[in-house]
Amino acid sequence: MKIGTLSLDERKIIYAKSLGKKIADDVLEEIKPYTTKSIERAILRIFGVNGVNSKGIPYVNSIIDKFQEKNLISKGILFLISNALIKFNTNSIQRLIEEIDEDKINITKLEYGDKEKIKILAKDLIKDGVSKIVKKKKERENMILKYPLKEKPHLYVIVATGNIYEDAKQVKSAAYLGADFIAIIRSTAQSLLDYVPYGLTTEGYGGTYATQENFRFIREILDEVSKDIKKYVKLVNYSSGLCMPEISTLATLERLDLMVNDALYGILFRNLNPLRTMIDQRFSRFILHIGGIPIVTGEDNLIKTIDSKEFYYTVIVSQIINEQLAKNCGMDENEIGLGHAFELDPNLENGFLYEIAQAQLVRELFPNSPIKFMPPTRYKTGNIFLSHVMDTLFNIVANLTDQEIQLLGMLTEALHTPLVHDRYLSIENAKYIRNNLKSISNEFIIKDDGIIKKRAVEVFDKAVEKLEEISSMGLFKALEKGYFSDTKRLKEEGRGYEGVIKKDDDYLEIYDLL
Amino acid sequence: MKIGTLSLDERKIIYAKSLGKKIADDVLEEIKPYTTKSIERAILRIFGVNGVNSKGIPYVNSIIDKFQEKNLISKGILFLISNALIKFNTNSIQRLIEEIDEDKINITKLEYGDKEKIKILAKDLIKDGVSKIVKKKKERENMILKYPLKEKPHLYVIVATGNIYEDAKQVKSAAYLGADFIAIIRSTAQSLLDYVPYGLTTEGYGGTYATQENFRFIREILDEVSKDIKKYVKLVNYSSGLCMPEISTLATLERLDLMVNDALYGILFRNLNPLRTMIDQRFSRFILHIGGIPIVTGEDNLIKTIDSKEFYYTVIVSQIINEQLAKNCGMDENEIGLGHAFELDPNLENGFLYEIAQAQLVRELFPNSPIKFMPPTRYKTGNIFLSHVMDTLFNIVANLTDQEIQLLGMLTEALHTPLVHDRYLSIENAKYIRNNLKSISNEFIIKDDGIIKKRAVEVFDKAVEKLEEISSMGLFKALEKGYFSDTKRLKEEGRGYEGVIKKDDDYLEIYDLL
Amino acid sequence: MKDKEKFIRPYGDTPDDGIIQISFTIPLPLPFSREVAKRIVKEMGLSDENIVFEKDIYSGFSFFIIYGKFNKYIDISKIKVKNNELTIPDFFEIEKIMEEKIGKKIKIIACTLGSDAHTVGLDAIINAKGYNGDNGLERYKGFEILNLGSQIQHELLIKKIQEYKPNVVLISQTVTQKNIHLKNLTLLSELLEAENLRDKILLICGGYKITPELAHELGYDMGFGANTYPSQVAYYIVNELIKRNLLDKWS
Amino acid sequence: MKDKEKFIRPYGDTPDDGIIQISFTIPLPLPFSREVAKRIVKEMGLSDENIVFEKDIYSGFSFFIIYGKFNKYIDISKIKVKNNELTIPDFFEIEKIMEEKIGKKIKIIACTLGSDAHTVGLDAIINAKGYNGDNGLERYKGFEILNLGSQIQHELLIKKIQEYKPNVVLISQTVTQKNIHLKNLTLLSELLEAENLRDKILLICGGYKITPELAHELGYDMGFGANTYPSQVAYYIVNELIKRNLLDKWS
Ligand code: B12
Ligand code: B12
Ligand SMILES: Cc1ncc(COP(=O)(O)O)c(C=O)c1O
Ligand SMILES: Cc1ncc(COP(=O)(O)O)c(C=O)c1O
Repeated sequence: MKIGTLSLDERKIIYAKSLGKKIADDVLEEIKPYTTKSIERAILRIFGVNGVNSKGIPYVNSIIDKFQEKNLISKGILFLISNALIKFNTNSIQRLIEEIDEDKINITKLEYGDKEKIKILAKDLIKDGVSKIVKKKKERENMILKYPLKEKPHLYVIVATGNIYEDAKQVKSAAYLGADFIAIIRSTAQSLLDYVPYGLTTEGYGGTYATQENFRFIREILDEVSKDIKKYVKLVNYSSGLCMPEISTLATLERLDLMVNDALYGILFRNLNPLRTMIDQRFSRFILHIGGIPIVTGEDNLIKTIDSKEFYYTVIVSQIINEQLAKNCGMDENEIGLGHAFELDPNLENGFLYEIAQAQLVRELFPNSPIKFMPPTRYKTGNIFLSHVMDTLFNIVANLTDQEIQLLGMLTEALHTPLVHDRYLSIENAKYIRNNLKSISNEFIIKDDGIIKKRAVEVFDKAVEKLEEISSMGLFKALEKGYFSDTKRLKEEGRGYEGVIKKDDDYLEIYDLL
Repeated sequence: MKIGTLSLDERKIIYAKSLGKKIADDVLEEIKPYTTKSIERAILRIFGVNGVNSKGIPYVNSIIDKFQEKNLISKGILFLISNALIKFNTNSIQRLIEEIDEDKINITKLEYGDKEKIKILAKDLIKDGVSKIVKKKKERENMILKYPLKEKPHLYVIVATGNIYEDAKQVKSAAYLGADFIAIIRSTAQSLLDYVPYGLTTEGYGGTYATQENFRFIREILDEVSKDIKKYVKLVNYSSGLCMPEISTLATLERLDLMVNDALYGILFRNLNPLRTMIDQRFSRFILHIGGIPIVTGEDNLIKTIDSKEFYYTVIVSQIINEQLAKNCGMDENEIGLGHAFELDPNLENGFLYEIAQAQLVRELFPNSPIKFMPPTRYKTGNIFLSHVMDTLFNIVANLTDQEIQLLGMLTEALHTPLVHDRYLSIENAKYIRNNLKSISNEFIIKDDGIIKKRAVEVFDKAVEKLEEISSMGLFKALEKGYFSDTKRLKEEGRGYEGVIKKDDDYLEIYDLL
Repeated sequence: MKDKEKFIRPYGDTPDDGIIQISFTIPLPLPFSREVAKRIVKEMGLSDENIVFEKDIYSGFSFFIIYGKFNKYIDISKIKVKNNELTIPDFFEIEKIMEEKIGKKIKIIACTLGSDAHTVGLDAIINAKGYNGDNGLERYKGFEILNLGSQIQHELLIKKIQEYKPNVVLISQTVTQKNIHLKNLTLLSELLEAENLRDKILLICGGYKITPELAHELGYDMGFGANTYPSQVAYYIVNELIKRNLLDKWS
Repeated sequence: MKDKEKFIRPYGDTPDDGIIQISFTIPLPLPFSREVAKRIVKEMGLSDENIVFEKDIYSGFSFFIIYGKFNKYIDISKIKVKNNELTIPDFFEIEKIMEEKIGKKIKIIACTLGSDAHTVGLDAIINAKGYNGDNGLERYKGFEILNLGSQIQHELLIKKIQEYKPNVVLISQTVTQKNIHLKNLTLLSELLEAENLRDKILLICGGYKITPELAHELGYDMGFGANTYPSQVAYYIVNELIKRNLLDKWS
């Protein structure tokens, strides 16, 4: 069932993507004038600013807040820092930061020097900030060259103990059992925090805090294992929530390998302010691209709370928009891992055929994307045996339709975040299917008059129809109207709106400087 | 994937079956001159002889043994009884039998009357014996008409507590859970007994004794349930072992609905004498056909002890022979449920594709047969979770290739005969697949250059090759040479050979009388 | 015989065989962990223990699947099942009761508390659409509902309660890892006490791991678990408000 | 700290969370059976019991899946693992030992006893082909083997032993339902005693539910369970025959 078997109308695909492009371009125009607190903090992090002050507040937060209080932040931290460095002609940013934090420097008293000089310095600062990121990228490329992932679909599992030391043990177990991608999901509260916690953490709920130190700690352990098993096991986390840009930056600095990144998720399921998170997402994807870290998006969530058969098309709509949004940040198709999911009601007659149709449709619409296929969750119950069977069907569709990355279902999905042996059982299940069905995607031709073909076409047509509507009203309006997950979100409301900052003329665009 | 998708060479299929016919005909010629103790006992049972004597020995056994001691049995019980009835001009066979048992009649002193008269009476006796059987057949046909089985594949489960009263509870549970066929498998010792135990039994190992009373008891319970759920749930047992003909007869009298019947199984795995059980099988299939009871054969066993990939072709060989053997007993294709199994090593790369190929091949070779597809067993381990996944793959192949009857795998296959909830979990698994994949056999075309097509052709060719060899040497010789399951069995050896009887000229052929 | 009926054990395929299936992980490597596993099974009072599967799942963990026999009997003569499955009148009957016995609107405030973003459960109870065909609370004329949605911090909720003056407060908790739901729920009932609001309201929580017993422990009037139907909740609210006459505590 | 290392509990996703998964069937209908299920879990000494799934499976049965917490600790300082996983020398070494220390042929009789027709297990030990690449006993020059095959009645076996005069008797039992294997095996050792044959032979049984402990109880010298390798058996035979000098008991 290689690409092309659904024999979709090529012209229609091109048309659909052009609609996506228009939608993405309009968004870009709307957000261009703005930056956010988190972006400014992220820039400081690119410079290597780290640590917390005497009050336990991260320097990057205290600094940006100070500048905002004084209404200076609209110039952008890049401009402000460059200027200050020149004024005090020092080149130790960290020292400067600490002095500002301790109010040893009165930032309001700083008048501005020659803009050209500032710009040149800024450029240099960014350049060698970015050079560190590029170094990490090269490191990763070498590891991948030396220890490539062979079999597909790649197996992606989640670890979520809340305690980084327990995570470490379980990450190790998962890697040796055969996981290709391992995500440490975040504590439920984190995405609402407007700062990135500091240090190695042991107290999370439903996940573990994403911190620079936690990233480094786990990546080191995985490097050891990777060398041992001659396979570079990839580390995943979430560029998501109010600190999306900072987390993305930290991911590039600590050599994470894949980031879950989707503004839409934050908007719909975390009630983040649409404008804020769209602006953040632009920066995030920009920096991740520089760091050579692909993203995966969260369309799977769109069908977790509403009728998943009727509204499956929203997955396609979002994917087409998401792809264009990412391209506008400089990302290549092979860096854009669009998401979808196996979430139809198991009691649906011929549901399996619809799942095949949908998965194959996604595969054919985005032949170069490292598609992330998500497992059944919402219809899981405490019947762990039936749950394991549902995951088997999911694994089969993943292989039959040549998905690239499959996040493994857990037989205890309805009960708790995965236990160490839940992960074992689901990796075993997936490896069995991957080997026993190895060449299956090459064995069949989909009948033209079959249910699969019919379903695929019906979903795609519906998606195009909706894309037309959205492209004429704009994405923000569509969100207000509740086009996705039956949830209405207003452009001027939601968490983090206060962090949106209009840039003034002095603002130095990192996008331009590179 | 409807019939024909493998586009096999029609001429080759016809040729293969002609080889099977030759093999079956030769067997028939060899066994025609013989009857067996069990056949003679079965004839008495057709007359309604039942019960045990004062020593607890079934009347049918004591009578036949007496005639054999006196070297009279070669005339056949039909002739002997008819003659005796005329002599004592009575028509109560049971009385006659009891008197013979108690030696009130000296059978040696009975000289023979007019052969024509005897033949006419014999004919009448058989006729009204058979009429009872036909009545039961009609009963079943009405039930099926009223409460048909709808969905396919039909779900077949096993009950095996050893205690008929516990069996009853579990049969009920299974029927309400959705089982279409329910087999009460027999105690491990029974097939070696040269008599049929009497009464309702509570002491069996790995199964429950097959007795007329147990048959009746369970069929009654299933009739109640069937009416309640408006679906005629079918009762299965084994026409197998040394009493194959009697059990078959009892099955027709107690309205069982399907019988597992395969001489080859007894020969290879019970070391029964090949001649004896082949003769018995002829009678069994003859009587089952009259009673309207289809059979299922045991080819699945052929690959349980040897390399199942290399020797899968022996399944096809046996099926082609078995079909012709059954036809020679008057059976129609829709009464011949040939067996095969999903028994490849789960660690085999692309094993799933081979399973599809093999199952589809069987389906296409015997389009009218109520094929019985058997689940994975030999590679099951104590890992009940993985075992459940293996059964899921089996269920998928059953649906993908349109099998008619699927015997459900159990997640505890490697541990014990099914517990009441093991059965629940496997019925749930199978029903989920059957509904969720309902139309899947119609969705795909098998690629001509694929692994599936290649495997199917390779297996079939090998089978034809072997059929050629066997047809030239004869089936008994092939058994001596160990053509099946790497087990050598001699025509004059094995259990029950002493029960093979050469008929003399007075012998009245039941086959002719009807 | 009588006895057999009075004393019960698990059933595998024969009465009183007592068969039980177990699985767990020991944080030690094989073969040592095997001995630990055996002792755990013994500690549970199981006999005929049979380790049917064991697997080293790396970094010092071993997974076990075990069958064993539960040897004791449960004396069921001692068991009384309290009928919590009491039959719930249908939508219209409940509305009727509300009209006749209450007359005025019942004010309800609802949210998922703390960092919990799971709304599907709460929405299934509140939104008109309801759950499995059973109307949600919004459909009842007699209810006036303010649904604050998800991730509501305790302080904010308290503020809202003071403003809105509800008769009923509905709290949903889905994430239970490290018992965060217990922390969240307890903190709320404490704050309500502190603010002298507790006795003004009927306090109800729900979530797939909530039980009535648990709810009582945490100082709630009632708790609803997995597969709750809105009508169960509506009926409970109506009865309780009347029983405790909680209808004009704010005036 | 030391203590943590000395006392062990099951591990779910955090040390000492003690999580255990259980399933079983109660021969009573719901909801009553639920109470019975809860008591059984309590009887096993588990806390935080959580019935995650329950299902009426008809004719009076209910199936349960339950998670619970094992609260006690296992004191592992008390555990010594006896090394039954002792390293087995390879085929050639064993043959060498046989040549050097025994010299003459060791006579073995083997069969699956009673109504048991399962031969694959016994064949895996005996046939040259062996098991998972490990040579079967037939391959060893030093063994002379008479394999009677399957379903051998006790009397017949005794007769054959008297005729053949073996040093070793190998019995396989696969069917265990209603403990038929115990009945079969016990009967044999009794008959051997009665016939004064027991002390002439090394008596060994095997099968996937056989353990050394069980074998000893039943009066056998040794028992081999699931996944036995022929070399384990060969090595054991050689050592034991020498240790007990069972080589010329028939002369
Ligand atoms: C859908 C879903 C999501 C969606 C939620 C979208 C939304 N708007 O609700 C999204 C994708 C956002 C999500 C995110 C997360 N989720 Co989530 N999610 C689920 C999932 C798949 C289904 C839950 C559901 O909708 N059930 C259907 C409803 C109808 O059932 P219910 O909640 O039990 O409600 C019924 C009863 O409980 C009761 N009830 C419930 N509330 C109330 C309230 C009152 C007053 C009353 C009377 C009754 C009542 O009535 C309802 C109807 O009968 C479950 C897995 C599963 N299959 O259960 C995981 C699950 C709940 N999620 C989980 C986790 C950990 C998370 C995350 C924290 C993961 C992470 N670290 O990123 C995130 C973050 C969310 C957060 N901060 O809370 C875990 C929770 C583990 C645990 N016990 O702690 C689960 C179990 C998955 C897992 N195995 O890991 N999730
Ligand atoms: C193959 C098989 C059959 C074949 C056997 C063919 C043959 N010639 O052997 C056939 C189809 C004939 C068969 C029939 C039956 N079988 Co069967 N069968 C199996 C199956 C699928 C595999 C067994 C096997 O070959 N294992 C592979 C071998 C290598 O493993 P092993 O036996 O454990 O042997 C190893 C060790 O135990 C040890 N070992 C074994 N014996 C010995 C002896 C010595 C001296 C030593 C040192 C070591 C040793 O070394 C071996 C190598 O490591 C199992 C299910 C399963 N997956 O286990 C059911 C199973 C064993 N069968 C079962 C039953 C009930 C039957 C029947 C009785 C059913 C019936 N009522 O019709 C019939 C009748 C047979 C009879 N009277 O005994 C049950 C037994 C349940 C129980 N515990 O009581 C099982 C578990 C299936 C089930 N879940 O119901 N069966
Ligand atoms: C796209 C996406 N982003 C983020 C998350 C994690 O949520 P949070 O941002 O609260 O950590 C998820 C969890 O499923 C997700 O799917
Ligand atoms: C074809 C066949 N016949 C008979 C049996 C049952 O064995 P027995 O004849 O010993 O009851 C089986 C069991 O699997 C079988 O497959």
